[in-house]
Amino acid sequence: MTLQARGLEAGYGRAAILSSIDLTLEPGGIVAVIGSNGAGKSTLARTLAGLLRLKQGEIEADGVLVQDHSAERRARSGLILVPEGRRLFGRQTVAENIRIGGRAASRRSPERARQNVEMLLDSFPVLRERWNQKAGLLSGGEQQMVALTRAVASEPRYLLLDEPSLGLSPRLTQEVFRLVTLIARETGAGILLIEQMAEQALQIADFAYVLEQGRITAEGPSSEVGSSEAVRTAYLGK
Amino acid sequence: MSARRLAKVGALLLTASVATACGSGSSESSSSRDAADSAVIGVIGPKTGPAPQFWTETNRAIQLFAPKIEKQYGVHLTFTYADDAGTPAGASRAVQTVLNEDNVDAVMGPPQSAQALQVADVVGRAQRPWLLHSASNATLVPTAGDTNWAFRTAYNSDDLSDVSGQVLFAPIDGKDPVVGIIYSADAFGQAALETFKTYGEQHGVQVVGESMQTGATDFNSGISRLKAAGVDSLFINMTSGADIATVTESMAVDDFDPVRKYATANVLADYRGLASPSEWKGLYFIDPENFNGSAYKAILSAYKSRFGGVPDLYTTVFNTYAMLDAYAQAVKTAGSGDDYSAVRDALENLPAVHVEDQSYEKPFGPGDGELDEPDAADWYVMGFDDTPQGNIVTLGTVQHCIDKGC
Amino acid sequence: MKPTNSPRTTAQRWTGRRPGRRHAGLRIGALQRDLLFLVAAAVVAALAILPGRTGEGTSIATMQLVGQMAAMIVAAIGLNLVAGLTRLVSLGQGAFYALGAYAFSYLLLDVGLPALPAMLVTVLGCAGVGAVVALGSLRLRGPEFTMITLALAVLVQQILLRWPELGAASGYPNPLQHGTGLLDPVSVLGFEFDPPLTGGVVATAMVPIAVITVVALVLYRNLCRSAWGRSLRAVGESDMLAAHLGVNVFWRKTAALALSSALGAVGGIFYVLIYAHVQPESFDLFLSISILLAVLLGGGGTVLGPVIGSAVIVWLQQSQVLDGVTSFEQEHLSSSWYLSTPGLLGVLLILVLFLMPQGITGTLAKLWSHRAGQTTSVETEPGIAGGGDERRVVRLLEQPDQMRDGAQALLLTDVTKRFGGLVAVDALDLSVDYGSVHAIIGPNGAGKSTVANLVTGVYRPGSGSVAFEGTELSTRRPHDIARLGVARTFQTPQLFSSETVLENVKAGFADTASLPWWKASLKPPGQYRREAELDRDARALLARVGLAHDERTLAGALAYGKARALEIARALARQPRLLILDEPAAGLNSTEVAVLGELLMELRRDGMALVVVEHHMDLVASVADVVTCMAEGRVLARGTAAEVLADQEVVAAYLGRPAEDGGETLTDPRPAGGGQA
Amino acid sequence: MMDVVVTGLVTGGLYALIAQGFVLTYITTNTLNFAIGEFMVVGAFLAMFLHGNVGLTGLLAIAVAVLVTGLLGGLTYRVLVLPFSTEGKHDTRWLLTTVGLSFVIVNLTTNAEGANRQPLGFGNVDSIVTVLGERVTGQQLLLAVVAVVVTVLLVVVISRTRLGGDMRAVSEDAETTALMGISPRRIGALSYVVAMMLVGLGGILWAAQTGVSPGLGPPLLIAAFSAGIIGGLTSLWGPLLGGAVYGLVTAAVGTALGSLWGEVSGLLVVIAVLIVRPEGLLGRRVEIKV
Repeated sequence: MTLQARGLEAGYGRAAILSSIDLTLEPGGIVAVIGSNGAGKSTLARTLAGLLRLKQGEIEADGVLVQDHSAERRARSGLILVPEGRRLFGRQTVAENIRIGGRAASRRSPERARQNVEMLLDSFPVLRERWNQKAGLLSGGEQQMVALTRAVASEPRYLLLDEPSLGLSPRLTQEVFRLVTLIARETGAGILLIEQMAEQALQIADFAYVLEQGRITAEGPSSEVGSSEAVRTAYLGK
Repeated sequence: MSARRLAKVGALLLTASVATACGSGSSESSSSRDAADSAVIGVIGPKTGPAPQFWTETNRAIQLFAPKIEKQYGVHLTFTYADDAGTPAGASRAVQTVLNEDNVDAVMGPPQSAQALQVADVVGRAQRPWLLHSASNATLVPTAGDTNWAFRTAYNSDDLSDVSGQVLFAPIDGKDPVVGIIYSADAFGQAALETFKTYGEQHGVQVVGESMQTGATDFNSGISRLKAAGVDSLFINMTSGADIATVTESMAVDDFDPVRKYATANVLADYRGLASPSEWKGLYFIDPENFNGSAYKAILSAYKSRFGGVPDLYTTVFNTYAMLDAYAQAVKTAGSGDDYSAVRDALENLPAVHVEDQSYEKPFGPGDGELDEPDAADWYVMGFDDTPQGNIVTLGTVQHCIDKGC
Repeated sequence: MKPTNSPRTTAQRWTGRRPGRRHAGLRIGALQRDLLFLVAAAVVAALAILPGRTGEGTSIATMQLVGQMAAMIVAAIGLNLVAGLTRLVSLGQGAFYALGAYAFSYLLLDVGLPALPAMLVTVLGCAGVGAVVALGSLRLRGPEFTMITLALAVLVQQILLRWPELGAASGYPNPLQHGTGLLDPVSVLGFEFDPPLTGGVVATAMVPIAVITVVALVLYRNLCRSAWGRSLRAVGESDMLAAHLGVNVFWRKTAALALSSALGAVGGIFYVLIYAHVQPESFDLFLSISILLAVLLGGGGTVLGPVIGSAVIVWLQQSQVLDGVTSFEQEHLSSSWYLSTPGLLGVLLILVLFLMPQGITGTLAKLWSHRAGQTTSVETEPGIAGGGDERRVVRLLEQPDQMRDGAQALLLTDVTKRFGGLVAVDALDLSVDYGSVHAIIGPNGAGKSTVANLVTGVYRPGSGSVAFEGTELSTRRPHDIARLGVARTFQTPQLFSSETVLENVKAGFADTASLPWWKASLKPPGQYRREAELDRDARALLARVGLAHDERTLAGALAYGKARALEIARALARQPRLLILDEPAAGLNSTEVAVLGELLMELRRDGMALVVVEHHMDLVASVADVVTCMAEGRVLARGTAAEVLADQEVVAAYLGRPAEDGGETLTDPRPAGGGQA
Repeated sequence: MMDVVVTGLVTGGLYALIAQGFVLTYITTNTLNFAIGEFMVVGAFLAMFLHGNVGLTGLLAIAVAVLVTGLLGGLTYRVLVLPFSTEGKHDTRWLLTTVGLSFVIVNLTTNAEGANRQPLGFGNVDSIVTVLGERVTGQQLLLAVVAVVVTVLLVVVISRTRLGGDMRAVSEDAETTALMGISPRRIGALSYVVAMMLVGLGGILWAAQTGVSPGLGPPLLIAAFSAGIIGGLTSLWGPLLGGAVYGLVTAAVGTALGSLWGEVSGLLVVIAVLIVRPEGLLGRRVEIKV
């Protein structure tokens, strides 16, 4: 029972942005994909979620090849992406956003999804206060909270988070990451944390991949990756 | 691909297309023209376009009556058809095709004024008989004059206005009426308005005109304007019966019920199916022929047994018959269709044209290409009875209605 | 990219040398091609009207067909300027065709103008109407523009149907008002041009129709293939891109629509010359759609596509060739449920969009380039793209005084930009000197690209000043700023993907913005020289960025690294003094990055001021004189690359070191609205 | 004066109902069906056939015809709109394919049924009703009432139901909606079905009064299109307002200057709205991101 990508190649137009990507994600674990701007992180997230057709390779979720499935079908089977920039429905309320997130879970385990949402709301009561506000009017941190809660409402088996720290202060980033840990623990979903903030991401991840120029240049347990030169090189040059 | 190559390909394609276009005519006829007493008629009509019923009725009338007339006069008539697509350019193209490629001896149609207008000069210059079997505008499509080659078996707009004017402009309760005219926004309708206006000026009668777009969803604003102007004598000169239904519907809505309501025989197409008896109560229409007369009865029953149902355009069928009869006689007299001026002279001097048991003595003459004369005593006023299907009833001649009221 | 090893001396030797007779061969080549086109067009036109030379009756229908083709061709090439090149899909071309036809007839008969002035007034008048329509509608794009032109087409027909002075439904002229249904033959200098209406009369009107069509085609072709045409393609690609090439997008679109309308009017004039009479029902929406269909079928945006499309469409409509299909349907499918010509044209429209989205010529061209693309060798004119030449272009031709090394090029003072509640750039100070590279680094969302957009005029700063060589930029628009000498590349390369690499670079030259349309279409001898220069300079630029062997490739087929290189070459074409590169190394492999680095160093040596928004630290470390690290819109650190990369705060921001206490939290509920991004 | 207001508003109801067919699809898919007039024709012919030839009762014939028209709308979306709207907001190929479809339908129905108007044979409220002291036909009033009811229903459904939430989500951000397990294509197809059902219903009720013909579409296409643009294609209330404005302007100008200038004035209003406020009176301005 894993999410596996084998030999992925993807990109826009003729250009390949990703090539020969292999990665594995298991339920309950947090796997970080780190890399600098432009390394192809978002392309990877979009390819896995089905927003971008891959040129080559396979994606297998729980033993089913899903690379030909549409994004909505993958979502309904529990492969959930929180896209870069959160992409909330800004004209709808927080409640509506979370409710619509539940649509992906409606055929599997809506009840469990509801419980998990309650659990998150208990930990972050600020969202209950914003419950009937338009999501577009919330602050960046609050929006990220809503996006994560919305994802949990989808009862993810595999949760892809594309740069949840984007545009957030380090302090808020830390909170978001705490929430990610909580989600992993409580929902049992496998979380692929695609991040630029390497050190913080590595702190909560079990395993990590380093993405550079569309290829995986290093991988291993996050503690090892974090202390390796590979990371500093990828980010700060030699 | 370099521009040079593109240019070459373009040139090739262009040449090819031009070449093919030159080669493809529309000739649907390939008759032997050698036989004496034979003629080729080029029929132009809107096969495609917004009013294909003109095309249909013309063709049906030809199918129905041509064999009989050929036999009757011992002439051989060949028909070649060209589609004017309901546009002036289409008519221009069609007339060129029949004149030059099919080399016809006579042109029949186009039936609609706008198209006829575009080709009038061309047919005139070609000096071949032009057979107009459909109501058209006398000024735009004239049949008189020294170089006249046109002959019309339908009424023209001037005659229609003349006769209808005699009824509509007649005093109501001893006072001059306010005359209203609702006309189609086309060449025929506009000419009708002009004639009425002139007529009104001559007689000191107020004339109010409102035009209506074919297929308009309602005519409420036009009706309120007519009502506001105090119109009590109304003429509805529309090409489509469906549009007349829209007019009478709006009249009902606006509670506008003038003392006189007249229309043309176009009211027979579609109108009764779309309006209700209450709307056609008191609505009369004018035509040179009596639709309850024996000639019409014979034509309609022949039409019915061949095609099932009545024609959309009664008059087109009737007038096509009359035209075929006239032309066949002229060809017979001239000996052959390709002696154009002999045929023309023969047409001008025909002793009589027959439609079934009805005849028109000396219908045409030099400078007179009109079968119908604007004589109120010869035209009929008809209406519908109260039954849901609205049977046609003949109220009498126009003169009768002027004298005694209808 | 290929590093250059050519010694500086070669470059200087080249700089002093003006192109002279050496390029005569090239110039004649272009001239020959143009002459060939002229001759070919003239021959086709002559052949087309040849059947009418005797005035025989049988030729009249053909002459009308040819005339209608000509009318459709000029209207369609006009529409192509708007719908094909500028990609503003207009359903209003029929309106200008109608206006042209009516205006010309009215001026001839009612106003009594002689033919030539009447023609001139008609064309100018319609161009004016087109410009007015443009002024009102150019804010609209996509479907909205189509809708307003659709409304215009319907409106014009409705008005013509009703206007009493123009005969309304009786047409113009009509016997009722004018005593005749046909206009007199048009006469110029005593020579009468008879329409193809009467057998036995030679349709001399076909001669001016043919001549004008050929002239219009030649001028139009020149225009399309000129820098002016390139500017329209740029607008079609994106307004933003065109503006960054210095093109005043608004006026360029207005001019395109005016020209297009003028050509539409010429189509209408042809109609009058052929039929000598106009009727409103000839100019219905179907006409507008047919013209657009002609453009699409032939290939929108290509030079000859609309010509071929028009010929095919008119032929299909007017000859009875589709009747065969109809009778086939009637015999084999259904005698009542069948399609005739109008319906079949509807099917054709759908099929073209489905099967040949690039039209006949586009599809042929694609097949051609597919077949020939791999084997095409680069035709290098001797001495043009040789090793040493490339430097001549990279080195600025003249160095303005203000460009001495070390002088300040760009100065941002206290610049702040907010988007809603988000502060993207916060009180930023930044200065860039000539002969230096200023790198801006920082994590995603730090505001780096916003800086690039503020300098190039995409955004206006909320407060603060942006000055280039002392000129305030904050109130200027992108095309203005580009003309001052600022060029840029984009985060994702914006290229004309269906054009060749060479054409892409040529779009970068200042001519794209500055060449007037009349000069472009008349193409005086100087233009041949200029085009040859552009070709040569563009090739040199391509050689410089390592694309010498790709000049015939379609830009859309380039690999990512090459696409970036091409974009840089295009940005350099204008010889900017300040160049802003937005993530130039993204997607490049390490060899390519190294070559890019060398290129940047050379530009720097040439005295250019460079701003590089980058995340590739190797590149930054090797080229940047000054590095500014931004985070959350503010400057985190500034200094040399070594200093900045060693800065602990920078390292933390990059790697995401866990934060200290303080700032907003989400666990403690606070009043609504207190939160901050 | 009052009669102009009443007639204008009542005729505006028909335009509003058809314009709703534009708005529904525009909200969810950013596309319009330019063959909308021909879908009215299809609906009306189907109803006539089902009633006259198959022998269904009036209401049943209407229901089936409306449903089939809706399904044809869904098919149109799948085959002629979806594949031609893949290149972002500036992709206008769908406009041309639907225009092509309208040619096909007009031609096909003209060839098969002739250009004449045929009575539908049922469904006409054949009476004159007095509203605010002014007389209007029962059928037009019915259409106006249906337009209002349909609009209210749509607003309720879209703001209150789960499906409505999905539709709003798709209209805001189709891609993200897909990430929620909702198929934007299915929502798009559904909105085409519903939209063309409304159009079919409008076509049938209208044809019941004026008769069925292939030429039924164009006059109403222009009016409905105008109503949609004036009201704003992104607002469900837009058609009602746009229909009312268009109906009032054409009625008022028609009464003042003659009915033929009415339509011209309506088109001038459309052009003015597109120039001054392209999103329409009630529409939402779409921000352009760089």
